[in-house]
Amino acid sequence: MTTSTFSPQRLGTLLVALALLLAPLTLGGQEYVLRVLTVGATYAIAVYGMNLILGLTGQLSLAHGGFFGIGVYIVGLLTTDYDWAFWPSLLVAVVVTALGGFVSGVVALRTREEYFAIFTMAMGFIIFLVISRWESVTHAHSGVSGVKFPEGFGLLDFSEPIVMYYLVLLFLLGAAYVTHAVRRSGIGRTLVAIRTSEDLARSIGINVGLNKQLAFAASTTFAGLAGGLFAAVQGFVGPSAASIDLTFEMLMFILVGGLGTVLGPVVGTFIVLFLFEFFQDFEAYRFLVLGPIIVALVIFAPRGIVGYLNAFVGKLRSRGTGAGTGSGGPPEHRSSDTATDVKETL
Amino acid sequence: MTLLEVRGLGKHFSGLHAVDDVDLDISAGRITAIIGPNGAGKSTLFNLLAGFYRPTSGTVRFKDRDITGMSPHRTVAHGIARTFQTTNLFEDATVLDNVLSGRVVRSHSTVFDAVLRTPRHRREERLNLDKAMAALEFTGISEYRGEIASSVPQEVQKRVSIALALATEPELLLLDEPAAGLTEEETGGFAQLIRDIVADGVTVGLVEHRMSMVMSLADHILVLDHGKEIAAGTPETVRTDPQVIEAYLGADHQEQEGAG
Amino acid sequence: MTLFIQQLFDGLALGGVYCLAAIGLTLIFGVLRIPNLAHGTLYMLGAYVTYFFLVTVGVPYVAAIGLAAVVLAVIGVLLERVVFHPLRNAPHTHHMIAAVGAMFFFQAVAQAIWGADFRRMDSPISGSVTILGAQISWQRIVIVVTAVIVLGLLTWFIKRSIHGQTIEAIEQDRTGSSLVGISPSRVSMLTFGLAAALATVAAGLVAPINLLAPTMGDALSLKVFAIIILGGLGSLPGAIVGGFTLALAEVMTSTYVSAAAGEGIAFAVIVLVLAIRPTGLFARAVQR
Amino acid sequence: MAPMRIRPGATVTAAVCAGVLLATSACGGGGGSGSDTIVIGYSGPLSGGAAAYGKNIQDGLQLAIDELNNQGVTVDGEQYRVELRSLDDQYAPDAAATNAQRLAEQDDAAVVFIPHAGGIQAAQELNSSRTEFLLGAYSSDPKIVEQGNELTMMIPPSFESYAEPFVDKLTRNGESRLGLLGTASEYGQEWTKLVTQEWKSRGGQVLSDNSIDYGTVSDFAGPVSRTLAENPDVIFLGGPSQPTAVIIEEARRQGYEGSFLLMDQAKFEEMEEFTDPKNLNDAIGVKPVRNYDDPGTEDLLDAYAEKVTKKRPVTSEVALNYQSAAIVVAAMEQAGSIDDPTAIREAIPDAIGEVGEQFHVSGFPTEITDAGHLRNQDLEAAYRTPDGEYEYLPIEQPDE
Repeated sequence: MTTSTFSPQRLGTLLVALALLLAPLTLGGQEYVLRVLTVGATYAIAVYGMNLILGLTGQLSLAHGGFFGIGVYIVGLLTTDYDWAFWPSLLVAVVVTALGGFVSGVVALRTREEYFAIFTMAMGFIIFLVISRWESVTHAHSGVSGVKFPEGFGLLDFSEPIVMYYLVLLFLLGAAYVTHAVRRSGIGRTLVAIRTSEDLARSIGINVGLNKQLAFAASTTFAGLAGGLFAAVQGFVGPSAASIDLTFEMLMFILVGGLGTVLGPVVGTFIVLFLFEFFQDFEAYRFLVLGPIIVALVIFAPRGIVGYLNAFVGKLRSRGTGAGTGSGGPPEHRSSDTATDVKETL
Repeated sequence: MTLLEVRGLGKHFSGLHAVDDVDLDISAGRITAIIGPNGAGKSTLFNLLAGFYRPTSGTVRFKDRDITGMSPHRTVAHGIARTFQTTNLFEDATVLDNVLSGRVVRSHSTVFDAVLRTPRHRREERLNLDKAMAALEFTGISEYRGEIASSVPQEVQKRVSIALALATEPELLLLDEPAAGLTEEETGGFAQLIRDIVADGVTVGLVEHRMSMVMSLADHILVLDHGKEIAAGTPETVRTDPQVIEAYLGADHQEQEGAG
Repeated sequence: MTLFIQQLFDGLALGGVYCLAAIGLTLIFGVLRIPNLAHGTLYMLGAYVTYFFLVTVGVPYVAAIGLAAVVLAVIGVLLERVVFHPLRNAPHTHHMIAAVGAMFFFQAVAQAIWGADFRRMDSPISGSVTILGAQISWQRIVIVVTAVIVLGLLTWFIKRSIHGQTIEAIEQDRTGSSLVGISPSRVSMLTFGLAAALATVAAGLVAPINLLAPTMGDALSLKVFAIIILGGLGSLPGAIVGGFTLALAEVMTSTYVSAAAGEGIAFAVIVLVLAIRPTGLFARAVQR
Repeated sequence: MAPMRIRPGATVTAAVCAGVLLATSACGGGGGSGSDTIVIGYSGPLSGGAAAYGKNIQDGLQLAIDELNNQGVTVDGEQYRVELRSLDDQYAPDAAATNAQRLAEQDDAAVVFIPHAGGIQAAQELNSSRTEFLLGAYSSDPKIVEQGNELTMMIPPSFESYAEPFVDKLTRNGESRLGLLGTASEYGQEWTKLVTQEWKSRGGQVLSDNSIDYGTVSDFAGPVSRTLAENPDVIFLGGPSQPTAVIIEEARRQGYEGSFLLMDQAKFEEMEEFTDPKNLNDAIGVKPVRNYDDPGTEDLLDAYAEKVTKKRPVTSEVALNYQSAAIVVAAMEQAGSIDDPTAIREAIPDAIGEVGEQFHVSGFPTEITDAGHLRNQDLEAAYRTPDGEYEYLPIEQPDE
């Protein structure tokens, strides 16, 4: 193994963490930016979940927004209609989305590739329909208002946006660390083996079905956790928090950041959200620009920003040391890998 | 001692008898080869043994345990490893990472161990690395460990797939045409590698086209044609069996040698 | 009984529209393995371009649909060239996101040109006929008849003409057909052009009984996926059977169960079918 | 990708990340406007399914602001220009809240208009405790002023005030069977509930609920024939005007001769453009803006035709927001402050009387309740008779 005690990876992670930790201090009371950061951080947690199932295991789940919505609504409804405290509600959200993911995975993972994507898309849509139509429980389109802040037990006041930000950030760092730990361990090798070739994975003794199911459950758990936090950040939630559009937004975040990488989800989420906010000035016309940007990113930077940079620096290093350390990025994208190779030599 | 015992094994694909009523004993510490013309059902037989296909009839016993129809991840855990006819690797990973993947089946640490970096996890990761390096050295490719699997020469790739299979610590290693597409010289190297594997205590099952290699390596040969056993025995008996000459060596001899 | 007849005809008309839209998608998905989420926006653009020719330029209804189909075929080819061709070796994840990007773009274009407000497109076919006590508008009859004719022509095209056979060949065996000299690239363009044109015909037919809006294709997108899953990817007869089945199921569920159930039926169908048969009903042997 | 390889690109990544974060924070510093500008914020659906609705409100606000600038705005002795800053939220509550906060902080908007109940409620979570701004709430859902938010100004009449007079009017001849064919939106569902209650309280029979999502249904004939199969005397329906008009036309085509009870989202003047107006006979709904003879009505109609479009009529969405933008600015003048939301809110009762006549276009508010609801005591509904004439009937508004 090539991990050394001091690696650029550690330095990089440290810098990202520092940037996120210090960002609010540079804002000088700009709560709007803090809000964008906080909301972005909750999304990023969910995107880490998507990274587990899509980036590492190679299964495109489009039910992700739906599970996020389940988390949102469990915390939203329990803390309002049932007057529960936040923390137990969040726990319920995590447990329900974990079990829900595991159980629905039994059926969902019988399908493969595009079928899995479409199956989960339908699942996500059904979740959305239930949330937006089951009036007696979810209040349908009226939404849920007055979601509680987390209890600080006299130590912390989570109604302060900055405190809430650090709470979400803590979970986000946790999600990133779990991704890092998983990737580095045998579990990560298992998942990547499944992504690369299910047959080969089977032949070296990997229980493909069970591992896919566990990865799916882990991904929905992240989504549920993120949803629960999102509900508290927003205070008011409506059915759009479970919509299929949200799934596609998250997919965009992770593709821009870099599939399967440790920093991709957080980098992608913040960059795309930043673009969204930036292009707000164009109002209805912003999608005239954003649409082509998305297409261009997918075509020209299919490994995402982090994946691309990794490959680039990896190449420089291997040229320096002679020993190839290789690169990250999704393995399937042969032709444009060659294209990036060409670009990198320039 | 019989390591693997196959009785009356059959597999039908919509009316086609790919494997039909095959008996086979693989003895521990020996090399058992399965030969036959194209489409004789050799690879199907391997797939049945390793659990990739569920047999439609018959039994497979491994170390006196019934493993008929057991799924691959369990047969591997029990100690059967296999390689594929077309070299099958995690192409975008390094050679070392490929071989490390083979350690998954022998690992016990959970995701929590990984996240918490428990001593067990660290111990196991160290052990896995040692075993993987050992497998690389054993197959003679440790200098390629840092390279991307798809970028190393074909012979090395074939050795990687064997190292990967060895990393799962098998008792029985099923090699599906390990030398296909190699030069005469390289084939010699592979024959030696297979002998080393057996010397190291691993039993080998071999599907191979190249008669010279089979005849020099195998202790026991099973000849299949159209899914059925037509002969079995030592290389000497098989070589002289008229049915074998008829079905295989005779009709196809030239083509086989030419293609090889 | 009258209600049933009424719903039956409505269901058939809806089925005709679904079929025309679904066939394009099933060709794209079946031939090129691209789950084209932007298909609904092609349908939407088709409606607007038809509207442009009919109302703004003032050509007759049928000619307007025809001209729009040609325009959309060109847009379809461009979409293939600019977006999907560069991604031809990428995994379906990338296709889906690229399709979403294209969807955003097309919707913004439609809104920029025609505005966000609803438009109404009148067809020259008006009035209705009474069948067994049910009032059936001529437009719906035209939809069903046109759908049948177009589907017939298409089947003929695929079976008889060289281009069509090419599509079928590629669909069945991608590597094999590239060996015998069929250019996958040309077939991709052809498929996209054809799919966009078919979606336009569907949109041109349905627009007079509904309204035009930049988001009119959104709901359709998901439903046609349900149809092609039901019918089996890449299967023409499957898309036709699936289209009519789903339309009738939708209409009948909302009539006899509830409107909300009718809306969800498409998704319930996807989940159920795939839960039982992970590769869809009527799926061919999966090549892998 | 190998799971266990070190990733040297992370350094560069980190740099990019940090850059992005800095850029994000930097964009916080931008925006805003010169000190002689009053920014009115607006977050509404400018793209997506509800874009036409969002655009109408934007137009109303913009026309008012143009007119205000024409006349000149003076607050505390200083001359100001008024400017509208719009952001798109695609009808999503969380986006609306984010937008509202951005408008309040970056553009120093003391007033932010939001035209949907979800967004309004999400913004209410903010404007009381965190970022202060007065919320111009364009939603006829009374819930938005029931939660005691002190910085909310509810613009349209509560839809609850319509149900009783509407049902009254349409049950005069003993009609007893009500068909339900509303839109399946948040608002449509609330309306359906309300009308159902009202109808039942008079002993009428409410038939099965055929609510459909007006935006996604491809063919309205099915739901219409289902509704007609039960022989209703009155059909409740309504959503955006255009699909509503198509549904009405379909019902008439299938031979329906009864009355229509229209929810307030559907506007007669818009529906007339979409279907033969004869189809709309025997229906009750909100009064068309052009039928008001308030002092400013004509001018607004002209300005709209000139600056926005001649193809569409002015609806109450345009008119009511036109009025309320003027009220808000008048309140700033009264309060002598352009940036204190509380002072502006407190000045509204006085400001209402001070707004120039040209801003009186469609039942200009005569009061604002303590809860923050702008109301006109002489609110009227319109009944389109079987002969196609409009009759107006007074609407009594419940106490709040």
